[in-house]
Amino acid sequence: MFEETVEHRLRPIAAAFAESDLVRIRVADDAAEIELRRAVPNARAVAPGSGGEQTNRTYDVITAEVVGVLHFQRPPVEEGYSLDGDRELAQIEALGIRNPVRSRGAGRVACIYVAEGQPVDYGQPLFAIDRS
Amino acid sequence: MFEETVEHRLRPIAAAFAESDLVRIRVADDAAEIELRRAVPNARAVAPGSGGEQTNRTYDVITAEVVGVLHFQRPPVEEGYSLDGDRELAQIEALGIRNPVRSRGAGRVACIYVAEGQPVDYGQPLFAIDRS
Amino acid sequence: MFRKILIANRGEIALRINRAAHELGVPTVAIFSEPDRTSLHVRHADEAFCVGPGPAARSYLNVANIISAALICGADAIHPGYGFLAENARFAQICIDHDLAFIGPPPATIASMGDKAEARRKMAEAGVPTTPGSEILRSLADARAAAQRIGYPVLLKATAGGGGKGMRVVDGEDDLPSAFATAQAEAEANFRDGRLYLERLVRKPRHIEVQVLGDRFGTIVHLGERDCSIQKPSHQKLIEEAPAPALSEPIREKLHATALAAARAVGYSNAGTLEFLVDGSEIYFMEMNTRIQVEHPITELIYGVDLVKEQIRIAAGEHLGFAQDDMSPHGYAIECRINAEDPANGFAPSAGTLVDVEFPGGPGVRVDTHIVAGSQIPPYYDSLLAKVVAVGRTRANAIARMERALSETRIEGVPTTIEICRDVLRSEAFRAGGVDVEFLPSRFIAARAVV
Amino acid sequence: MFRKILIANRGEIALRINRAAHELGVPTVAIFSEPDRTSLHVRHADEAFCVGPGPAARSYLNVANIISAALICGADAIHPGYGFLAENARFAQICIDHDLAFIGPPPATIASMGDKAEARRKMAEAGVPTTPGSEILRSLADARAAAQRIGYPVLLKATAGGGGKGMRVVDGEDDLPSAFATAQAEAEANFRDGRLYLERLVRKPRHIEVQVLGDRFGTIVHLGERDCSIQKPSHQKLIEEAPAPALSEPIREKLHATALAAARAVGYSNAGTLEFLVDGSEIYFMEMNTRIQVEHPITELIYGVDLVKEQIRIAAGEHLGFAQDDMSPHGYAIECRINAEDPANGFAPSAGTLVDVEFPGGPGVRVDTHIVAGSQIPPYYDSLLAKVVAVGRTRANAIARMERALSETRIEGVPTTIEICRDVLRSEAFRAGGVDVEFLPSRFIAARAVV
Repeated sequence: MFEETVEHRLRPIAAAFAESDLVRIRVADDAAEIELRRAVPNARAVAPGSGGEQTNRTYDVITAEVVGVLHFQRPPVEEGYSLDGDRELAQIEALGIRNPVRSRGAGRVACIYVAEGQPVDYGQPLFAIDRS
Repeated sequence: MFEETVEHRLRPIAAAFAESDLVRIRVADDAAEIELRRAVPNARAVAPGSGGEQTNRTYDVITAEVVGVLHFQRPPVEEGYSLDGDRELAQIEALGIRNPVRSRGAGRVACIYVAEGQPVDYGQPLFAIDRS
Repeated sequence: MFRKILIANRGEIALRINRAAHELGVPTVAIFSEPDRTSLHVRHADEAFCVGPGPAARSYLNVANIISAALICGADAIHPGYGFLAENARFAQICIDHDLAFIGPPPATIASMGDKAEARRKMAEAGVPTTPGSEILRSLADARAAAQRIGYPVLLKATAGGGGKGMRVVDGEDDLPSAFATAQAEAEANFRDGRLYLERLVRKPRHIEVQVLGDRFGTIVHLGERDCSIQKPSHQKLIEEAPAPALSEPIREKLHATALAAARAVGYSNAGTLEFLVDGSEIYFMEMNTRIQVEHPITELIYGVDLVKEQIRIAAGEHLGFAQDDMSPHGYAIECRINAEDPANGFAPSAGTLVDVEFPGGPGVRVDTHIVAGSQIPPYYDSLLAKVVAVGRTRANAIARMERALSETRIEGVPTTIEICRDVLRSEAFRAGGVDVEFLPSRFIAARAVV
Repeated sequence: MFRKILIANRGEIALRINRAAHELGVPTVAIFSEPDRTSLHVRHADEAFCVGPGPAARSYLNVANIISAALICGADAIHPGYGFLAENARFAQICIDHDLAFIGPPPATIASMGDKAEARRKMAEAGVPTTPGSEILRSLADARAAAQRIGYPVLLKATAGGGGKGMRVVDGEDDLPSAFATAQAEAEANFRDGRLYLERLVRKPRHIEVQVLGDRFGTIVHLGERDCSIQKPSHQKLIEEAPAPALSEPIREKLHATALAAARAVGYSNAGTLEFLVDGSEIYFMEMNTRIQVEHPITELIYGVDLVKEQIRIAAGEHLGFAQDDMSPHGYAIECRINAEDPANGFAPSAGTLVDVEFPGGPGVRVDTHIVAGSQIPPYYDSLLAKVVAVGRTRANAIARMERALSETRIEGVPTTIEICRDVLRSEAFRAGGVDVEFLPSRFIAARAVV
């Protein structure tokens, strides 16, 4: 169970984390909670580039821009789902306003880090999109 | 002047310090004041052994066993002086008692770190004796 | 009492509020910007929400994210600390609109004291002495007439102002037109409100302020005065002390009585501070700060009161637990602000990583800080690193203790104000007591002139 | 005032004395053993002398090197702190013989209070209640007769004793012979003085002590009591508080009056503490400590007095600067001793390197410590790492503040007493106040029995 979590969920996030300028990434679900931290922020911003060492894939992590409660777009996307362009994946509800979360282009939904109705804060990873 | 101090006075003390279990050595005279510090005490005690890197000599540093005021034995030894055995080199006067400081064997007086009438504390280097 | 308090601030004051809440048994929620993620104020809180990136406008001033965080985590109160949103009446109203208690006075009080011209008018009505001045000036001609009546030198001020912006000293009528134009432009640019008014300039005043505390049932007490005359050339406070030294008892009592009358006149509740200029035996109301002050610890030490806990209790609808007669000061307290600033370079703030940090301890010393060895000082915020406070039975004791405390303080990695504070403490004039706000700038400029 | 003070101690108390001296403007000289070379007490002092290797007998108890250091550097006074040479009458006399002021009472006072049987006799003469007991026992027969008269259970004690050595509880006559033999042997081995005496055993007393301060001109004041009933199974104190909770005013006043009478009877000068057992409404003199106590900060906080400065002033021949009527306590203070000890393993002391150290700050918290991150804890000395002290307006405030302070305290690298202190603070019995000396041992043993 834990191995599966690491294999399935941690690899894309770790690859994306290495490329990002984030200092911390938290991933939590029923199975496990994983947190990656960086002592000093990486100068490189989230951008397409070299993938993780083992997967050779390129991930973009879509993070929350506002503090609020996450609601998936209906019907909800699932992991593995292919996006043919910029799509609205979810909304973050804050102070009664639903702020759209978009995929920022085509790709495969490699990982969903959040659950319906979950509170999210600024910069929190929501989706990993495989652009390769 | 400063180069001379380093060459003449610092080399033997640095070599001995590397071999010793001291954490700090202070050497002061009119020309200069030099302090060597070690973050973690060396496990090896003062003992004959490999010399300094450049000199290939072996030094023993004679340190003060009591807190007091140093008085040289009359006539005072000088640097370069050869000792044919265990000799009294000085006394440390404390509470009216003169505690002898001995060379602990034969050798050449490589360095004198103290001046007549100088206060010394426990473990303070007094003489470096070249045993080679 | 509240279920949970969100602390809408960072740095030492966020820790200060966290401590008060925890001592009251109330869980806390921190907010933080991305560069503050590993800051002590985040670690000390029970929960924490990232509300934005480094720049304050997008994080600590991000009202939507802050309110949203409070609602999500089930907080029922927000403490704004000082700075950021602390004196923003609109923010206070938004809190209330979302059923969040704002730990401070009502929005209307914040608004009326935030408008300097309105605050002066209200105070004058309540019989509080203000420097002779004008109403809002409608034109340069208006300004010329008012200045004539008041007498030069005058101070041209933005009614929405603060921090010296939109403020000009005018020595004579010739300088008025250009001063009027630039002050108006500055006020317009900084506060989106170009309205100006005039005051008579008081030369070399002392800055003495009075702490007040009022509950929601009309009980208001004062907790004595603080002398904040040691100010940087920018008029920001550097060293404060309580009680004020070299002050006659009649003036001290006048300050206290005036502050109480002023607070009562505006029906004040929660903690507030009335700032006065003291010029010989004259006192003039300057402004009222409707929040906790940076320098509140010196009052806490000599009155044995926890002002932040009192703020929370009052906001939770409790009665003040003491009356004026219960409160009397014991001893003397001094605060030195340790800022990441270079006094030799116009107190320019600096950012960087602190490689070594040691703070003083032992008797009569209090330290409020958010830094530890390894802390990163981001470039976005206030440069305050720590407040070192010393208390003693006498003023001489307190000064000796502060000198001892500063000698134990070590911050390596950025220039700090430690040494200039030590210089001030060592000076004859400070030791004698009663210096004015020009003391540090003139000493400072004099010292540089010699070099 | 003195020219220079040599501080014949290490750890937090050496820093404490250094602070007092510096606040009085007096330069200081530290002594240190080789493993303490980089310790904070060395860095804070103006000068420092290494007086020997790690073992205390060759360094901090090395009288010749200490006196020699004092003479060489031109010190004219020695502060012994607590422990080490603090209650060594011979050392005090040697100081005086070398024209060094000993900061403490005269050697004769130290000697007479150090001899427990003599101290009891002197106190009894002065009308101070002591537990029913015997004079020095010349034989087992003597002991048997005395025990019969006093009534079992009795406590067999070494007159030269301390720290529980040479002490035995004797429940009945059958146990007396073996107890007498072992206690005598232990006393002989530890103190080179096998003389014993008997006292009635008081079961489950509270340990309450009274601070006194006397100058050389006969003025003696008390500074209230401290409740030190939270003790480890070894009877070493862990948590202290002042004033004592759940104590009736008549008993409190009796303690104060008795302590004053006792101190006056022996013509006491400098700081001292009279320890009492309190059993219901009965109080019994236990012993007098002729030095500063570890737990002195709680008295300082509620009386606003600097006891170590007063010690120095008194030794320098100054008059006490206050009278009994000037001194009244404000608020409540609690001290927790943070030791490098493992409570789960019989409070076994531990040595090692501290990898992470964080202490609390903010309002009402005082920390006395000599440790920082990276400090080495040598195996030779007392295991005290830090004293965390909290003060509040009420006892509940002080407890809440202490809980908050301990939650901010982090020491990684050795086991500590932080968590057991938090357990005590959380307990109903402690919160109610007035627990006896068996509280922690019984709670502790009970907790382990469950596991």
